[in-house]
Amino acid sequence: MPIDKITPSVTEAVQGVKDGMTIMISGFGFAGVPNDLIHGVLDSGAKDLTVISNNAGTGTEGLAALVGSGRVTRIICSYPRSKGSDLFDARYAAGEIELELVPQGTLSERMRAAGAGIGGFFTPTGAGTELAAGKETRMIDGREYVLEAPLRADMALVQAQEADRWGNLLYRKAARNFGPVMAMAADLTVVQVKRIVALGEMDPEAVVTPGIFVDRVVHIDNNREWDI
Amino acid sequence: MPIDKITPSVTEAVQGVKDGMTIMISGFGFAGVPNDLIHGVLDSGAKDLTVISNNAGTGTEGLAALVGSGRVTRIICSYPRSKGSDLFDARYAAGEIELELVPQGTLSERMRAAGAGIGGFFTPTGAGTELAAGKETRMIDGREYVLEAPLRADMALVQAQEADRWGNLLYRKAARNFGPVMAMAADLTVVQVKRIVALGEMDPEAVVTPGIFVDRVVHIDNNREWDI
Amino acid sequence: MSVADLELGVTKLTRPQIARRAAELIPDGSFVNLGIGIPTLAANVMPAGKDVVLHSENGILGVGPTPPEAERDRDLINASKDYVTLLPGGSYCVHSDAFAMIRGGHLDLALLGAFEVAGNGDLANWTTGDRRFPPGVGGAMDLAVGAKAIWVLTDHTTKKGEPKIVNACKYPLTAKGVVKRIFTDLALIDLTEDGLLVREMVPGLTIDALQAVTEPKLALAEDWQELAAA
Amino acid sequence: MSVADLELGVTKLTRPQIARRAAELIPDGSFVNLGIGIPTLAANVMPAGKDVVLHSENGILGVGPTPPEAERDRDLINASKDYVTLLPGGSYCVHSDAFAMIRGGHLDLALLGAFEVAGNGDLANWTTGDRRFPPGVGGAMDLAVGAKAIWVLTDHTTKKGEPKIVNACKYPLTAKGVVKRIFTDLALIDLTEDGLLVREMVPGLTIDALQAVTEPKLALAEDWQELAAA
Repeated sequence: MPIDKITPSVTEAVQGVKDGMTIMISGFGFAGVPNDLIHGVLDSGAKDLTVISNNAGTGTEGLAALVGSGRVTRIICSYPRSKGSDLFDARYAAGEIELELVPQGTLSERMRAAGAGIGGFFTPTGAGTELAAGKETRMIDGREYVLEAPLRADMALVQAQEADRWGNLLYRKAARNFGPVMAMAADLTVVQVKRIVALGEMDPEAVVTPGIFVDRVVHIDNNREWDI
Repeated sequence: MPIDKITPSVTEAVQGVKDGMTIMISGFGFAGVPNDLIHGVLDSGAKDLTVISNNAGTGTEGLAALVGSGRVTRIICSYPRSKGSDLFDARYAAGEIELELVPQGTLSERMRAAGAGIGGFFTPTGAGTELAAGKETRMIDGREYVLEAPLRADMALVQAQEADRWGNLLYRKAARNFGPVMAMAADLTVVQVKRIVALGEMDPEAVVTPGIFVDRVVHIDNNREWDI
Repeated sequence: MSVADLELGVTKLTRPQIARRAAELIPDGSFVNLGIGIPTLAANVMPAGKDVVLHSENGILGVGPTPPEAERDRDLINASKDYVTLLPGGSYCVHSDAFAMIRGGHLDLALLGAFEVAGNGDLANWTTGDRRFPPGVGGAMDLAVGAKAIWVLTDHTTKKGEPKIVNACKYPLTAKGVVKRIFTDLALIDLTEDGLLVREMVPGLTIDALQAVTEPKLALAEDWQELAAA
Repeated sequence: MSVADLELGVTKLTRPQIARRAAELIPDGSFVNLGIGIPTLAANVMPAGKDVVLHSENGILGVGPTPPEAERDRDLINASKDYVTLLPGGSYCVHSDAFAMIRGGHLDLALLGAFEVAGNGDLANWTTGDRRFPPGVGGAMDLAVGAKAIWVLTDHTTKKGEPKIVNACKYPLTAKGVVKRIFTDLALIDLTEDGLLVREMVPGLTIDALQAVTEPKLALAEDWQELAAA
């Protein structure tokens, strides 16, 4: 039976999302955010979610809408506050959302570790700062390192440019950002793409995320302008 | 002044190689081995070398010639013995070369760690085996992991397909193998390529090794059939 | 018939036949690594219509069968250094990513060779400890701990007729307790919580004859079948 | 002239002028990251003919200047979420590789903003500790420990006229002892083993006037020059 990861709708793509899940969401600023999938999760009604994403959403839609809905009890990110992050800011000020702030390089490296079967790694980032408080440290070659744990998720929502039925992915410009490491680090990786191509159409030298890391693909070409 | 990493000859490309250096050499089996650069090192007369490569050379040329010359006192690899690895086998049997055997995934992950500024990482690979003897271990989520250190080199010799003057690299098929991680992990990365292209000619989405990891590029298109 | 065949009075499977039987049982849609030795032969005997993605740890996903001699490409070899092809949908990656797939638990299955397999699933396949010959671990330890399931493909006995399925490995271990299923030239055996369960045997073989060349205690599945050469 | 300018009786550099002076001193051929704030402005004021490769931690190497409004691409923004372009020779990468470049010591230089810099090179630029506002660390801690050299680009004082170059940071640290050079709207100061050395000052400024808005003891370089606005 041919492998076919292409799913007909957003609803089916996010099927299985449940209360209490940890969900990774790709994107950096407004580039590479899987807005349709995020609204799929919002429509599912799932609550008590932990979201892992670089930012905490801006504007009124996408990640900001999810955070603003009150269904996210905890967010793990590197840079929550931006111009337009009012929905997050209000929840934070009201003590309604827990924030785990992670240095940005540590954030993606922890995802890669989870995806690559690494049990933990020593990084110099954050050594001697508040963000390393309570963490194991070690001097290695005269330099202080912090031990960081892998970061995995129940589900990853990723935005990419092109996919084929095996789930191979190509991205576009700086919208690539966290997509490839999140795809590795989640039990269920769901991807929204702008274009579906035939198997074998992608240059095998240029595939960025091979299908082994992808579970479901949904084609979204509505080109909707999101308020994010 | 324009950045230009293209070097006119193998001799100039390997300039600076010295006795006692640790040298990474790309390739897996006969695919992706930088034979011209290896012979450049051989011609330099440098000795007491430590070589890091997946295999230990086969046939009479390339890595086998370097190992067979007696200038390599130590080799770090995952799979030294293959059909045709007679030059290595003889040195090994005679106790003339020290072998550090590293599980293959640990080998490239240690290189990546060195290149990515990671001070060490926990891997489940090798836990409870002879290859973890003497290494720190730790139970993480009920599973045994081994702490592995980054692996760096003074020089990396890499074979790639295409380069531009910034040192951006494309590889070809399974000849890619260790090239990209070795390029990250060495103080001086020297690359032999079959084709030089103009800056901007490579697809920015498809660049595999960005020029930041490359120091020197030499154009070799002799298509010589090596006995390896 | 070889001497061993004569002794047992049965026709053993050939190496490609062992590989074929394993290939038949790979679940559709699986991502699978084929180790050096008998396992790599599976790429050439994959049942038609089965959509399995083969992984090679030197950086290939979607490995296809051996090419005709005229189409060999020195840049396209598998982990056994044999010439291979790439299927549509296949891709290349850096070595460290190929092992991220392995260690990260993304492979459904790895088919590996073995020097010895113990009844508890311990695997020894990287060194005989003979100091005259250099050992070679390759990707065996990563695959053994990383793939979701490990199947071993091996001759049932050594060339001298000694059991390779043993009570405890004498050779240095590759990994502890990882083997789930063994395909040999005589039988298909599952390693279960209750011990070794024989699922299939070659025609004419008895469980007693199989037990005689196997160290750990064997049980015969109620629904056992003939292990037919395809 | 602002109140502060009037107080000091000098014309301060504008933010683009601070960025321009730093850009002029970046060695040819360097790989450089530009942090949020004044540093990102350097991409638009790079001296002609200087071959510098700009890195953006969201996954771009070879960042070019801001595009005209009609050519903005929502998939091509820098770490400050500003629209940028890609130079010929530039490339995109996954986020974790962008940070491998940073942490692995492959960047020659990072230009960062600061809340405070201490005389010993300590940097504070990620939180004021005010619990009413969420903190944001971004890539600051990775850049601070990873780049071969850290230059800080900042106003010399806070809006209230208080020193930002201090004896000891009051805000939580980003990293210890990493800053090598500070570009302000008043001066260019090197952090040396012997303390702070003023290399350049804006026209009309005296070392005493500069010292009055700087906590740690300043020394004036023998060959100090006027910090000219380009």
